[in-house]
Amino acid sequence: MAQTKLNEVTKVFTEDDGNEIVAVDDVSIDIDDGEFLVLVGPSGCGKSTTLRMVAGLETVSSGTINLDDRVINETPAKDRDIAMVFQSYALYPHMTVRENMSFGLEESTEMGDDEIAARVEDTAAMMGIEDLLDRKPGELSGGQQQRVALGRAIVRDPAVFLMDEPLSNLDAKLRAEMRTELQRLQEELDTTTVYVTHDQTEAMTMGDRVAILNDGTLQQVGTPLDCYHRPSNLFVAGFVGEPSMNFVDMNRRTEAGETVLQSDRFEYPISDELAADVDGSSDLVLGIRPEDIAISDGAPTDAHDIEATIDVIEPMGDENIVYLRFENDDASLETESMIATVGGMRQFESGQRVTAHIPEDAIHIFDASTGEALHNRRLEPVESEPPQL
Amino acid sequence: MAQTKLNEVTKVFTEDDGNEIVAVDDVSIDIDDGEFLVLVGPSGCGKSTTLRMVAGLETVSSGTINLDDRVINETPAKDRDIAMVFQSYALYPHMTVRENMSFGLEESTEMGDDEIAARVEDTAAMMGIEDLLDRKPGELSGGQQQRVALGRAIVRDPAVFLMDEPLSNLDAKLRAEMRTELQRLQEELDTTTVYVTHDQTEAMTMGDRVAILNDGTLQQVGTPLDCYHRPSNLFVAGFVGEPSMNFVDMNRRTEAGETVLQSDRFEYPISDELAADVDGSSDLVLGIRPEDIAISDGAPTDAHDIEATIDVIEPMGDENIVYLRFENDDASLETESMIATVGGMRQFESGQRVTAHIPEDAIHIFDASTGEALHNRRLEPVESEPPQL
Amino acid sequence: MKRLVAFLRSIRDKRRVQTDGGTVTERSSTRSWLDSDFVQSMPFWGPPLVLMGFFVYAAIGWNFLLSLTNYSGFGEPDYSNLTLSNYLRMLEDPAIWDATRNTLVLLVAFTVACLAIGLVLAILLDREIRFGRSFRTIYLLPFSLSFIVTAKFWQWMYNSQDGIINQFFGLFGFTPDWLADPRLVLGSVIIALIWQFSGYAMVIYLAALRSIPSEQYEAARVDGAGTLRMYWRVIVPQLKPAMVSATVTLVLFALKAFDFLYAIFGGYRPRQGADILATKMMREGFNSSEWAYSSAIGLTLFVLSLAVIAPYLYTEYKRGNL
Amino acid sequence: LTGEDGGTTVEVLHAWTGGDGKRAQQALFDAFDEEYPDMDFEDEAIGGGGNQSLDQTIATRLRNSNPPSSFAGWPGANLERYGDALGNIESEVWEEAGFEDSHIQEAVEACQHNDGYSAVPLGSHRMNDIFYNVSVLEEAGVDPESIDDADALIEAFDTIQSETDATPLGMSLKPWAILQTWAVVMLGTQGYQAYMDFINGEGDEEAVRETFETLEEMLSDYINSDAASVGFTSVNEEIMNGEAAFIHGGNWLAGAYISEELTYGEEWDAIRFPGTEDMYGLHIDSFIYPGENPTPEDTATFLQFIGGETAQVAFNQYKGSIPTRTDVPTDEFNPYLTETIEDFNEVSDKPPTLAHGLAVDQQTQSDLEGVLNDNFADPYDVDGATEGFMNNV
Amino acid sequence: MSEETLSAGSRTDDEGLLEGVGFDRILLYVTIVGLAIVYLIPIESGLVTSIKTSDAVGNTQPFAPPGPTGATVESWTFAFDALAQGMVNSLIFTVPATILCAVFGSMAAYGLTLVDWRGQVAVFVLFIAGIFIPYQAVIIPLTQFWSNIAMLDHRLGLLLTPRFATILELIITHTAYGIPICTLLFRSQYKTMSWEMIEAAKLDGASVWRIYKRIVLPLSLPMFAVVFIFQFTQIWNEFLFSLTLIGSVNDPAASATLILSGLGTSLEGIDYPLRMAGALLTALPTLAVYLLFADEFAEGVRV
Ligand SMILES: Nc1ncnc2c1ncn2[C@@H]1O[C@H](COP(=O)(O)OP(=O)(O)OP(=O)(O)O)[C@@H](O)[C@H]1O
Ligand SMILES: Nc1ncnc2c1ncn2[C@@H]1O[C@H](COP(=O)(O)OP(=O)(O)OP(=O)(O)O)[C@@H](O)[C@H]1O
Ligand SMILES: [Mg+2]
Ligand SMILES: [Mg+2]
Repeated sequence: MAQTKLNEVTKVFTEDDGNEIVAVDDVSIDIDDGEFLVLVGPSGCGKSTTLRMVAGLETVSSGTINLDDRVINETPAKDRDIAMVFQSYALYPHMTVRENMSFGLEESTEMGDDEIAARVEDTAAMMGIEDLLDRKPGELSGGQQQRVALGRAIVRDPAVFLMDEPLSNLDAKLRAEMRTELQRLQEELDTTTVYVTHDQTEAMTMGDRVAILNDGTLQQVGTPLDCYHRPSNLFVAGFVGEPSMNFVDMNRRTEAGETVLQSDRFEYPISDELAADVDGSSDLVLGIRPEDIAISDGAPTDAHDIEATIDVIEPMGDENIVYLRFENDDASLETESMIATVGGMRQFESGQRVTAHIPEDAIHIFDASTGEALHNRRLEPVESEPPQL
Repeated sequence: MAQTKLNEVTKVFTEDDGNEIVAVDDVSIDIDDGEFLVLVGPSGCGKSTTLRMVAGLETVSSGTINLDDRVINETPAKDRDIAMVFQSYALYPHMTVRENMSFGLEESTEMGDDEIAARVEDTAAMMGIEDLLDRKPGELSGGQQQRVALGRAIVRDPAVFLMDEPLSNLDAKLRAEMRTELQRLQEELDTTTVYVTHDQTEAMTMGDRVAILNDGTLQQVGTPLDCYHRPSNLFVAGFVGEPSMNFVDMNRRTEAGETVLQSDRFEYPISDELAADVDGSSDLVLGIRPEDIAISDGAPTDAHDIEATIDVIEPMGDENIVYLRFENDDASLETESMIATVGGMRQFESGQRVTAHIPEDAIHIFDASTGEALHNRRLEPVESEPPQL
Repeated sequence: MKRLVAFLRSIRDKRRVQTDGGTVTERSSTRSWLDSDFVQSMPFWGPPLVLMGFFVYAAIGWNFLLSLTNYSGFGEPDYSNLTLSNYLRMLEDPAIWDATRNTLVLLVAFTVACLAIGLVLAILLDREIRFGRSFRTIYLLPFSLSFIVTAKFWQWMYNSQDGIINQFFGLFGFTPDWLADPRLVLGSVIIALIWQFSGYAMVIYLAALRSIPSEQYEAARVDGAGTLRMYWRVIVPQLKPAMVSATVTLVLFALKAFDFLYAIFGGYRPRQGADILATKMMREGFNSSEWAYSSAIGLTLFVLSLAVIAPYLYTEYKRGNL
Repeated sequence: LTGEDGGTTVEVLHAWTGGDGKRAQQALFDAFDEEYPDMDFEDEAIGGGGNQSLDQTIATRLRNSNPPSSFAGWPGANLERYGDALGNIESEVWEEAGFEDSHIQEAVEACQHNDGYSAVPLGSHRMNDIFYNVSVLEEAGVDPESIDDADALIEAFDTIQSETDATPLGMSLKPWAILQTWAVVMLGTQGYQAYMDFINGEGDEEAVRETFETLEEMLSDYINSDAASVGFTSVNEEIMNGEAAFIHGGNWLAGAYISEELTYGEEWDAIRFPGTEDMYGLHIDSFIYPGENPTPEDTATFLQFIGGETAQVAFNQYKGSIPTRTDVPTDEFNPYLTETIEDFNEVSDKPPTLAHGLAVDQQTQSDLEGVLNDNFADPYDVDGATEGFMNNV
Repeated sequence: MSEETLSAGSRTDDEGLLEGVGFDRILLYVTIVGLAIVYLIPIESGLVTSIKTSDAVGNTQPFAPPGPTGATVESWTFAFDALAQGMVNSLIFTVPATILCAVFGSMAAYGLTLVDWRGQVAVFVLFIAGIFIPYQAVIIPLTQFWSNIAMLDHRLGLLLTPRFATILELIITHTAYGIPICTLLFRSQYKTMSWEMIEAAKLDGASVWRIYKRIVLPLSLPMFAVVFIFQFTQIWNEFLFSLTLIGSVNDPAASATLILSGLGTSLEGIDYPLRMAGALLTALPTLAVYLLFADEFAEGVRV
């Protein structure tokens, strides 16, 4: 258990032809003792590279990595007291589960055989794999292999766990199961954990905090809901959530003392309070999550009600994904579209004219040029839900 | 374009050790001209085998396959006028895109070179791959390869398209994109298509009808919403939808003229109308979809309100997944649990006591022994949604 | 090996103590040098490299040096006067030209035939044959034999009176002396070598065929191609990498055909029409003690094989297969 | 580095591994053992590929400075290939044993090397005899005595061809075998002087060409069909079992007949190759003395024995060869060899053999064999072969 | 061999379906069996000839077995006497050289593959190129080296008889020239080995050496089998080194192939039964190894 610190860590790969690839760019994260940090981001954004630098499997190009107060940049992997769980499990195929689990203890500690055996048994019991101890990895199912891989890391009782997409080789059902189990274990062991994933669900549900990377640079570190509801920039807003947030390019103008956002297809007046947030910029992006758009049959009754046409409906059973098209008279402009999600039992038809309500409380506004979030939605918890049919 | 019929088709594989594996068991499906049929089911249920029998890549053990009125059981693959898109794309790596697309025409038709070239160009233009025609598959991205694979099938203008998980090698974003494109194409071309997938979203959104297979046998054929809301048996109910339907084992008893379903943890009175549906059986399974469970803070007010404890909440941003635990005084019985989904802005805490409302309109009842659906939910479309915050 | 690293470490540690105050980066860079993969892996590849490098590369260098002397007979080579005279002598030696021509004919005919026959065998066996493994074993059987053994068998096969081949051709009243007739002898040698090595080409092709996903076959069939067209247009072109690697190896087997020729002709001098550079080289050296000249021929052979291998290695390198 | 490992053992290498050669060498070494029972002596037969294995072993050991005490080999020009690797035994052997006087002059000269002596002759084969199966000739009605020139010989071949099933001329087309026959044809048709001119590098192209033409006439029609692939010894078997009539070779052939216990004059016989009646085709076997000798004194003793009467009688009577000494009594030798010995002393010319190292050095001999291999081993290219011969001597 | 078919999913063509179990299929089997006969004939003919008397050789078809009167094992006993010593010699140098090649090859491949450092490709190219060297280009320096510089028989004269000195030369030579191919074979396996697994071991605290010993070595045991088989046949079958380093058939260190090359060519004439017996006897170990491990062999020769 330890506090892990990344200070302005950068990793540059030099390719054979001399090209330099900046895989990780000036990333600083403090990971608290016992924290579960999830690292997410699109493919190639440098998640694995970051993790591997912490593990000591890649050298650090610049910056430092601290474990407690020790700089570990130069410490070889084998001396870092870090355990890693790989996507492919990376079990030793010629060893039994017992040997797999003992290996690390034998190599990295001075423990006696009995002690090792006892610890392996204990951990195996905790993981529910005591019956498998004498099997080889080839004789195990995917889920069991995953458990062994975890057990192998846990038995060493390391300062930090690193996990690189450990569940991505499992099927959906097993993945959900193992996800819960992992969470339970981490709570029980309380070992600092860095977890790489590209799965939305894992990112949202597992971590104490989420660190979002894009193109090697750190975008935001915060609790999952923070990142969902208070994204610090366009990238995070768009990356977190599925279907992702709707974005509309807007211009700000002031009309009779009232601030109005104007897109090609519709205008959207905003309150003074909100106008103050967006004061500096005039090229803006309005963001609204699909579930926050309310759709009704009636005519617009509100300044935030906008007429729209339903393009396509994808019924998913539990909900319908509705593709909305906003049009106005100027046919020369491109149509704008949004995605909304509505309850699965509601019925719409393609081509139907509806009114989309975009509540001011739920909108995000970003600076179009920098991508910075200028305003995030209001967060007022709903205590009770109206009966839903 | 053609009507395709599977009549009691069965496929038995004989393994080397003499074991017989019934991969497809007595499956009959009529596929209409121009229909988009999606074949879903768990891994190993016989989806691919079915498709391959239609393609002529696998012999049929018994039953017949008709293309229009022709029995094609004995027709070799190359004479069936069927195009297939493979999961791995199966592009010919040594040929350019143009050659890949021409190959089928050269082999299966008498067309002249000019005509072939023209058709290839046309199709490529339609697929937006005209710029790639002189590249080799190795130089294309996954999405481009997928487009070429589709183009290669389309250019032949076959009677039937067969697609075996064509999108499963793409990442989530590209998959969503290609899914829409495929739908658009199929509408445009109006060619009979059989599409194998194990992706819920694809199954729900792409097909005119869905055929659900389990263990080689056909479970249900119907529109996606039919299968979601009116599953014909426990398997379909559990297979379609994510998170899947909650099931509770129930006994039926009659009490003062009123029919009550009794589980270990709670009882659930049902109306006479519904009681009539379940008349024959006393061992029942009650099914309720997570989104149909309404959760509130107040005390139970209704016979269908049940007290529960919140076990875990997984906030997903747009919604929260709530794990409910039902308990009663008899500690010897196992607890029962359900999953409910509620709006993302609502706040609950782990351990909180809540009331779960299970509306009678939304429940499904199955025979516990046969798995048959005895009663499916009422389908009363919700016309307008209450404003949601 | 471990001790070596430990020793280096101890030196480093000592130095650190002595200087007492080297900066952190200095210390750590020495340390990381010792921990670097290069140093750590050296004990593994170093000794084999030294052993192999000495016998291969030092020997070739030495051979080159020898080829510049006029070393012959029983004395010691004299390295003081190095000239290219042996190479000039090669240019003037008609036997060299014959041998070169025969070497090339052997190389090309043997390689092409092995590749073709191997391909046919591989495709035949790729078609879900019962006892397929047994047939594979049979076709590959000759590959396990020594050149000398093969030579003995084929000497008998080719025997002008009692050999099987003439027993067969005798039915048509045609009994040439396969190993004596200058027009036939090279062909006869090549056929025997094909017998020995076509199974090898087959195995290479089979492995490549196995690695072609069955979807390729299925796609071709769904696309309307018959079996022959399928193989010709879809499958065979994908065997190109296998063909390249088989070619290189076959060429090398062909270059080693000396053993076979020596054994089947019972000495350094094959029948007219079957002399190749390898036999010529051995004859000049080990029969006539013309060591320098012989070295020059050996080096020519090396250059010849380099011409085949270098492009291969280069493309393999480009493809990242190395 | 004078072979410490050999110590005091006298190690003698030769290639007589089978048949008459084996018997002859046994007789030789038995005789030596008898005479010097205390000497630590070892003879080693290195067979395989004719003399090839022996040559190679010698070459390797000489190059490794690990020579044997002595080895069997041809003297004459053949010695040139060993360069400085041979030692001089002029005083220790030749002068001490007085061999210069007791051996024929040709043998004395052949053993000289680097202004001294490096070999001691053991015996001599006659190279200009042509042997025949008596009954085959009788069946064909050919009178061997009447064959007085090459044309007559070819006529005889023709008769045999038409009258019997036998092959007229048993032949192996191994280059050395062609070479020895070529040499005798040249001697027979062009005469001693033309031959000597040729081997001295002053050959007359016309003479060479005519020789090839005659040879072509003989080879192209009258030899066994498998001549290109069979070895010389198996051809000789055909003579013995009557499948072939004539064979040309050194008179080791006689040794083979003797060891098969065939009767001279009744079952086999020999005539001089037509045109060489007054010649003795000279072949010499000798023991050669390597420099840096591991056992100089004992080797000298051994070589003195080799050049002596006991050894020459013991060995040659079985080998089908005759002593190079002029003073050996003939009583131990069979009638054929006795006749040969008599001839040896009477003929006017003793041309050195071309195919066995006496006439030309080893490289030249090898080149000539190469020319024959490439041009005159069926098909027979007279022009190419002539050109090759003229260029290589 | 077993009845296993070669695993190749659905590569049979179903085109023959209409004609019943197709004519195609029959033709296919006829071709395959016919070719098998062609491939076996030289060996079969050798085998029957080896047990014929010299009369029977002339009287019977070369591929037909001898009648009871024409059969003899004389050639085999003679061949055995001639070759026994050579087979022993071959074994004495083949086995250690094979083991050394495999060990060095495995180590080099590990050092060049599983440990990640720049420049390993360059070193690897040196190894690979070593596979393709024609021995004629090195044979003269090689003989010079052994006979004039190393001179093991002199230097180690007290420890080794000349016979074993020569055998030691052969062991070292074969090892040196076998390393490249073994390295390639091992590397082809190591490249497919999971890199993550090696990293896992690193994180588990194992050093480079320990990873080799505890992870890589046990996992390459199947490859060792392949390399042993391959290299054993290669070295056993080799001839050129025997010819040049041993020098003579009569040398006490003569290898089986060297003796075989001169067998049956003695003054008695060409003895085909003896030659065939000798050839088969010499081939016996490699044939046996090969027939026992045909599949491993077939997988292994993918150079
Ligand atoms: N050894 C390497 N040499 C050169 N470039 C590399 C190397 N390893 C990674 N990269 C590059 O660094 C960038 C980051 O790679 P990294 O593996 O960390 O991404 P990732 O976020 O883990 O992606 P994924 O989700 O696909 O696993 C990528 O552009 C990748 O191409
Ligand atoms: N060639 C074959 N030989 C023997 N059994 C086979 C063969 N092909 C398929 N099977 C078996 O038939 C059953 C159905 O296989 P199929 O490939 O059709 O499943 P699937 O529904 O496509 O599964 P997935 O979603 O994993 O692709 C499986 O149990 C499989 O093991
Ligand atoms: Mg990664
Ligand atoms: Mg499938």
